This record gives sequence, structure tokens and C-alpha cells, in this order.
Amino acid sequence: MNKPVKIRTTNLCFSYYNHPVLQDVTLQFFENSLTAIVGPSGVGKSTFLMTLNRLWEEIPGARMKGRIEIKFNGSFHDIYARSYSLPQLRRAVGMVFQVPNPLPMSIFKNIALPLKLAGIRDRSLISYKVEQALKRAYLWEEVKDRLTDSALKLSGGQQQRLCIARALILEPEVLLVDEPTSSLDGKAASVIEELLLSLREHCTILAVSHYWDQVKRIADVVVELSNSHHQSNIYHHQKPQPV
Amino acid sequence: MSERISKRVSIIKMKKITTVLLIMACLILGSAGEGVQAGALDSFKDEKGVLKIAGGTAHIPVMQEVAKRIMEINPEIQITIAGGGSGVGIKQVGEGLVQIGNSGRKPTDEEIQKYNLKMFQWALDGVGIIVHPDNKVRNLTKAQVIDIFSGKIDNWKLVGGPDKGINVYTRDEASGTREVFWEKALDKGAISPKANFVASNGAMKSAISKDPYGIGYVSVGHIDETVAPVAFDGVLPTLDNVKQGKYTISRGLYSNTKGEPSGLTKKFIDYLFTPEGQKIVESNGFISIK
Amino acid sequence: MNRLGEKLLIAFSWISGITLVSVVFFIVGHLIFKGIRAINLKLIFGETRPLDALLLRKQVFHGLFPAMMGTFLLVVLSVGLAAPVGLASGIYLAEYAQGKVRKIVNFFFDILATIPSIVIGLTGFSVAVFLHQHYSKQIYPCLLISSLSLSFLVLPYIIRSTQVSLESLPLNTRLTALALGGTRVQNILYVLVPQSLSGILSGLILAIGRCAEDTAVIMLTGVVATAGLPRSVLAPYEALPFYIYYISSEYSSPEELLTGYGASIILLIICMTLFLFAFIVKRRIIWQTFYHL
Amino acid sequence: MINIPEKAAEKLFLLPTVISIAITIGIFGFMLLLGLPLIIRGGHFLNLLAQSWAPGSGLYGIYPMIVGSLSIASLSLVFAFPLSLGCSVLISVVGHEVFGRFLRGVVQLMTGIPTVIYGFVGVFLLVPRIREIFQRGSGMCILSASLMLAVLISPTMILFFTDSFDHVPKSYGQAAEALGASKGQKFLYVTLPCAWRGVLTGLILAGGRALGDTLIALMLAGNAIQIPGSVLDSARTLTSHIALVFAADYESLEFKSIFACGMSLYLLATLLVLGARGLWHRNEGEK
Repeated sequence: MNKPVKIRTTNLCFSYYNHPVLQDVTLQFFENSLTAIVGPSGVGKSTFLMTLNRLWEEIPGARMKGRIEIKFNGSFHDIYARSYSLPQLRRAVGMVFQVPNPLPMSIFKNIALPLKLAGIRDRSLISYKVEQALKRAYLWEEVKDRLTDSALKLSGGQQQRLCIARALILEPEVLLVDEPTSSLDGKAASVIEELLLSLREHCTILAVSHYWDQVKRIADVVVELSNSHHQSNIYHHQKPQPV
Repeated sequence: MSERISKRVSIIKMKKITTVLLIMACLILGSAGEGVQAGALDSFKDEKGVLKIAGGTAHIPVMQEVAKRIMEINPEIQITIAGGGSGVGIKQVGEGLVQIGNSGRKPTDEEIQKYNLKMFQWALDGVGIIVHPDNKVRNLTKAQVIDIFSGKIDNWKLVGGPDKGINVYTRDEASGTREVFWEKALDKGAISPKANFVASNGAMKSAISKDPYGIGYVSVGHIDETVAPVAFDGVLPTLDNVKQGKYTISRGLYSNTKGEPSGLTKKFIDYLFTPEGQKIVESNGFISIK
Repeated sequence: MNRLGEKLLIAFSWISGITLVSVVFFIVGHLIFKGIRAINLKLIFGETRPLDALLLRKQVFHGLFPAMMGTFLLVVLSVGLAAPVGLASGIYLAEYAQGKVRKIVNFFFDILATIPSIVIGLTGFSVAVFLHQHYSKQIYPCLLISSLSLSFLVLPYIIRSTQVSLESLPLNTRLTALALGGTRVQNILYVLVPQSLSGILSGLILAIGRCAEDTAVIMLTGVVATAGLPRSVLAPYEALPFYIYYISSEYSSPEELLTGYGASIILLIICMTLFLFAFIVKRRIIWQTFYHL
Repeated sequence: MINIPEKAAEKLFLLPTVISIAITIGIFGFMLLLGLPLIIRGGHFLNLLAQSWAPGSGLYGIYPMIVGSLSIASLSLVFAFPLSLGCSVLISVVGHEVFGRFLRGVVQLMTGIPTVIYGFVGVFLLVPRIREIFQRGSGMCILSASLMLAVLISPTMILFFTDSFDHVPKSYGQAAEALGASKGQKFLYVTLPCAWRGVLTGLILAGGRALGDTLIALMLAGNAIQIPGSVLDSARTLTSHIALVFAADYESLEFKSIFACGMSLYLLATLLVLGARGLWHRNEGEK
């Protein structure tokens, strides 16, 4: 792989209530590529994603050791450094969950939420950005006439794209995606896959996936986390170029 | 689009706030009402504020009637009336918790001195023994009364009634009625621990009116057709008998203030002594002191 | 266990259920049967014209209006005092407190919830007397002291309902705003609290109901038999439940007793409505009020 | 946009929590402070609990009130427990489609009936009946108060019982059913053994409500200060003692005795909480 490295983890160990989940994970991820993270269930794939935006810190009983660096503005930053701002990290590292989690408010408000959290108040800027994010998430055409409707009225696939749009509105450099199609039917899933491929141009994507066929379709690189106790095995595959 | 909606919401909010403000304004402005002409009550017209009364429960009907008349004339005045008993009245007025503390007994010299009390006796009253109207026992000797209340006599048949247990009702220690009854009828004898407790003269009357085998004591002013008075050593507790001094379990009704009363408090007490006030006293079954 | 035992168990449960239902119907029926003819405007406003009374132009005598207003003010003041403290404590318990601290805090709130109301009333009364003796002669048992004491009484309801509704939110919802770069406070204010609004609201309604029905606290802290409308929060006042208690022991005529029945029906309707409402609200989503565009 | 720094926000939420705890402790502090003169005079708090009430001879013990409180509360539990158990069996085990749901609704509504209304109805409906039926005493007695209290505390118990029955994992019941157990057997051998801690906790909490209630005992129990000899005797509870004496002379020892009552009630409440928490938490630990 000839792309520059974006993220590197060193000797990452993780446990829930003293029960080890990840042990000694040392990995690299490349800019503007989509890395699929695979492995048997319970091996800590979702957990691994959450170490990259420090979201695990909100879950009781979790412990982590090791070092994670992400390259922002040309240099690597230790995201666990004391001086590092957590909200800033999470704005730069977006996340999409396995089950779509729109909040019970309108479509517009859902997507504008990250801006509100970031303290942006300029209404015309917000409207513009919401539109852009929806377009990037292939959702604009479907919802542009009903932005004030509740987000919960959307279909599952639409909800998941809404969540992606919501993560994209802050223009993150890294996007963490946790089995984004597992709760969707085939058609909705393929829209999401297409979307992820297009997003690669703008950010580094780490996607957890269960389905090998899906991995083969979308991944530039595949990383397998295995159950073996001391070392997580890593395989780098060159993705077959789509025809 | 979003702006329009948020504006609409804020208009609704504004409307709500205005309504609340309007109601509040009404509450404040509305309280300024108009008075009616009424002789002895004229002096209350330029008063306002809260007058608090507590203590003797025998006094309550009179207090309520006077308070009603005053508040009708001038809604700016709020008069609150609480019971509690004579002891409470004296204590609370002494501590400055209320402006007028009523008592159905004379405050002791110690109390008068400690709190610098001024007392105003505005009526004469008796404490009568009462039973249920269906109870045929209508006369008891002092000795019988003492034995009944101490629990020694515990069946009505021992005093000429039906073969039923006697249910004794009494008041708590703060009661002036109890104090007077205990002193003058029971010669400070014991009251049975089995006795039921009630909290006021009114409560005593309604308790006895519901209990066919009950016996209790109550301010003469509270006796009506729902209960039957019992002659004490042959003398019935009636207004006349108390007035003529034949009925010995009698007492004054007092209103006490801390120091010389002034303002609203003074006017209230003065009103009790006007012919109108004394008429209220009489219509409530007490004996006018004039 | 044989067939007979099983039959007995089921028969017993039916007997229990029918007994309880009939007791409740008997109690409510008795009130309504005896008191329904007392329910009219005169019961509430006495001889005063309702409009005059509502605009506070005239005092109401021999009517429930002062007692109802007293109860209303009591509820507003108590819940107004308890709500901010209760909400904040509930949020702290659910979102910040951990480990030992959390256990200890929980324990104290359990105690606060179990202390008999009369003990809380006694405390309020002692505080009033203490303040009167040491600070200001203006303070004595009054509307404010009652409201303060009642707010102690309902504090646990508000804390618990807030805590429980926050804690029952799914992890997915909890993480949403955080993953989008929200701070903890933003997450609480923008997502968690609005999402648990119905639970919090039903807790508040329960608190209102508790304030409206309590008698033991107020009888020690400033309610009196006759007060008219309270002119200030530092004055004694009347309240519906105390009126019912007072009438039950001191009524002097059948008419007065009838007003007691009337007052009971009114209080019963108020409390039942509040509780019913609390049960309904819990299930209904009312986020619209918060997330308006 | 509210932008409160994280640390400040935590403090902001902590402060009311500390206030609430301070209130909880403060309530006991006040009881202790104001009851102290009597405790010192009585020599010992425990003495006070065991002494009888005879102001004439300088005894201000609250033993009769403790006996009153405990006997009224326990008798009400005796009435309410089987009734509540039966009702909760009907709701969650027999599960009659119409009546079960109706009963649950009635029980939920019952939690909204004000105590003073139970007292009011008790005075005019129950007391005269008790007097007529037993032909003894005034009708204001432990029995009347306990019966009304039983109605008051039943909803607490029923809601708690049904909740614990509903929380027994469905699979347990199914396992029993697969072995050919009937509904009644399933309840007796599976549900009840699994839910007994919940049942006990509900019993404790209902007992707490019964001990802490003022109005029903005040209005229906007659308030005589004596050690009751039978359920038809009049008695005074700790709570009604406070309600009856609170307005007395503040400096008298009689008045101070109500703080001893307050303290006893507070301590009883604490004990009940400890018991309920102990049971409940172990219960959760097992799951």
C-alpha cells in the first residue's frame, strides 16, 4: 500500500471488568482507504473502533492500555494525551453505529445536532451544511421536502444514511463504521456500500464487517482480529479492483 | 422554514406568559375591593395585614364569626384562626408566634409575668359533662364523675344506665377545658389511661354525638341537640345556672396579648367588647360579661 | 400439590381481588353517595359570587375556595422548590456518581423516601420555631415553611423518577451525542434529559399529587382551620386535606359534615386525575415540546 | 448555546445532591438536638423507649406509643399480606384477561387515594360498624385503624409482588410447564421461590408505610396512652403522638418527647431501608 499512514496503534490492550478483550494490538491504517476489520464475534471489533474516538470511556468497567496516534495537520498526535480535547477528537473521528440511532427529532435537527454541539449558530451556514451532508450521504433527494418530519419515520436504510450524514457534517478525517448494514435488507445495504466507497476520497474509513462478500466488495485493506490470546493476527490484502 | 416554526412556538410561549401575568395582575389588583358601611367595624377599614389567632378551641366559633365580619368589610385583612388548646394559645402569644392567644383558663401568674401577658376576659363559660342523646343517664354525682373518669366505674349499669362499657373521652394536656374540668369536677383526680383523646371542643361534641356509650366534657357554648348535657350534683350545665353561679364548673374565656395590644390586634379585641361583639358571644352559647 | 390445592389457590386469589375491588368501590361509593349533592358552586364559593372570589374582590366564607387556593399555592411552591434540586440530584446520580459515592447517595435518598411525613413536618416546625427565636420574628409556621417541608417530602420522588428515566435510556442513545463531539453536559441537556422527559414529568406529577394529599406535614407547619386566602407566603393558610381532617372531627352540623364529603370528593378527583395523568404521560412521548424547530 | 465547563457542571449537579443529603441528615440532627434535654434527663435514649407515659410522676417514656405503632402496623400487615398476595396471584399468575387488568388498574388508581380520605371514610363508615359488631369500646381502636391501613398499604405490596413475579425469567416457568406442572404448581414451586426476596422487600416497604402513616391512626385509633390489651383497645402511635402534642409548650418535657418519637421513627425507617436494600441488592446480585 503506497498511501501514507493515518492512524497507528501500539500495544493496545483492552478489558471489560478485568476480562481481556484486546491484547497487544499493533496496527496501521492508511489515509483515504477503507479498511475492513473482520474476525469472529466477541473478539472486540466494536471495542477496537471505540478506542479510536475514546468512546469506550463512557462504558463502565472498561480499561485500556497502549498508545494510539492519529495524524492531524501533518503530524501524529497521541489522542490519549492529557492535553488532547475529547470533543475535538470526536469531531475529527466520526462514528456510525451498528443499529441506526437517530434521535427522536426532525431530520434537519438530527443532522444539525453536531453543529449545535460544536457551537455553530449561523443559521444559513447550518442549512447549507445540512444540505451538503445529506447530498454526500445520498439522502437529499429522498428527504429534501420533509426535513421537519421526525427522523424516526424514515426507513432503516434511510436512518442509517441519516446517521452517516450526521457524522459527515463535521467533515471528519476518520470515519468509524460498525457493521453498518447488519440491520438492513440487501437493497438498502448496497446503497450504503456504494456510499462508503465514495466517501473514501474524503476520509479514512474503518469498517467492521461480518460478511466476507461485503469485505471483498468494498475493502482496500482487511485486518483480522483473532481470538488467539497473545497476538492479533493481521492480514493485509490488496483489494481486487472493482471492474 | 425552521425559523418560522420557532417563531410560532415563541409566540405561543409569549401568549402563555401574558396569560400568567394577566392572572397575576388580577390577583394583585383584584384584592383591592370595596368596603361596606357597618358601624362598629368602621375602624377596620384602613387596616391591613395578617392577624393570627391560636389557642382555646371553645373560642373558635366566636373568633370565626368576628373574623368573617372584619374580612367581609376589608378583604385586605387576613385573620387566621388555629386551635391547639389554651396552653398552646398562651405559649404561642408569649413567643410572639401569634398576636392573640386564647385560653379557656386564666393564665397563671408565672405565665403572665414571663411573657408580659395582657388578658381580656370577654365571656363566661361552663364546662359541661355530655353523653349521647340516647343515653338515659342524665345525672351524676361528683363522686360518680370522679370514678367514671378514673376508670373505677366502667359500666353504665353502675350509674343507672344500660349494661354497656363506658367510653371515656378526654382532651390533651394543653386544653384549658380539661384543666378546668380536672380541677373543679375531678378534684385533680386521675384520668383513665384508657380514655380516648380528642383535639378540641368541637371534636369532643362530634365524638360523643356518634358514640352511644361515650362520656366527655365540653364548653357549655358547644352543647346542642346532638349531645345530652348531664347534671352535675343535680345542677344542669345551662347558661342560666352558670350565670347564677349554681353550676360550679365554670370559667372565663380569655384572649391574651403580649403587652398592650395595638393596631389591628387592639381593634379586634375592642370589637369583642362592643355590643355587636357581645351579641356574637351570646349567640354562640356563652355568657356575655356585660 | 393436588387439584384441590390448586383450585383453592385460585379461589383465594379471586376472593382477594374481589374483596379489594369491592372495598375500594365501597369507599369511593360511600363518598359519592353521601356527598354528591354537596357538589355545587356554593360548596366552593359559599355566598360569594364566584367571579368576585376568583378576582379576589371578596373573601369566601363557608366555602372551599380558600382551601383549594391554599392547596394550589402549596403545590406550586413545593414542587417549584423541589424540582430543580430533585432534577439536578437525579442527574448527578444517574450520570456522574459512581462506585461508593453512588451507593451512599442512594442509601440516603432511600432513607429520605422512607422517613414518615410527620417527622418531616416536625422538622419543618422546629426549623420555623428555631428561626423565629434566633433570626426573625417574622417567621413562624406558614405557607413558606409548609412548602419547604413538603419539598423535602417529594424530593425523593423527583430524584428517583429522573434517575430511573435517565438510567433506562439505551446505550446507543447515550453515546450518540458523545460520538458526535458533544461534551457530557451537552449530552445531558440536549439528548438525555429531553429523551427521559416523560419519565421525569410523571415523577413531577406524582410529586404534585403527594403535595396535594399530604396532611401530616402541613398540620405541623402552618395550616389552620380558618385563614381566608393567604396574603403572603409568610402567613398561615387553609388546605383541602386538612379541611377534611378538621371537619371529620369538629363538624357541628350535618351541613358542615356534608361540605367535608364534598371536599373529599374534590380532593379525590384531583389526586386521581393527577395519578392517572402520571401513568398516561409515562407512556406518551412528549419530546415535541422540547425539540421544536 | 450553553457552554458550561465540564468540571463546573459536575459541581453544579453535585451541590443539590449534597443539599438533599444534608436535609436527610439534618432531619435527624434536629430531632437529636431538640430531644436532647429529655434524653439527658431520662438518662438514656433506650430508657426513654422503655419507660411508660406518666407526666404526673415525671415519666415521659414513649413505650406505649411504640407498642401502639408496632401493633397497628403489624396487624395491618396481617390483613393486607394475604389479600395482596391473592391479588397479585390473580394479576400475574391466573392472569385473567379482563379482571386481572381491571384489578391492576384499580390498584394503580388506589395509590392516588389520599390518606385523609381513608381516615374520613373510616370515621363515618368503619368505626360505628366496629362498635356495633363487637359491642365493646368506642369503635376507635387498633382494629379499625389496622383495617383501614391494610387498604392503604395493599397497593404498595401488590405492585411490588406482581413486579417480582413478572421478573422471574419466563424460561423457568416454561421448564416447569414442560415437566407437566399446572399453573398453581408453577407458582408455588417456581415463581414464589424465585421471587421471595421481592415479596419480602414489598412487605418491608409496606410495613414502613404503615408505621409512617399519621392520619389513619390519628383519626381511627382513639389515641389513648396505654399499653393496649386487645385489638379493640384504643391506642396511640408514635406518629399521632407527634400530631397531638406538637403544639404544646415548647419548653415542657412533654413537648420534647415528640422528638424522641421522631427519632424512633427515623431509626425505624433507616432499619427498614437497610433491610430492604440488603434483600434487594442480594437479589440483583443473584441475577
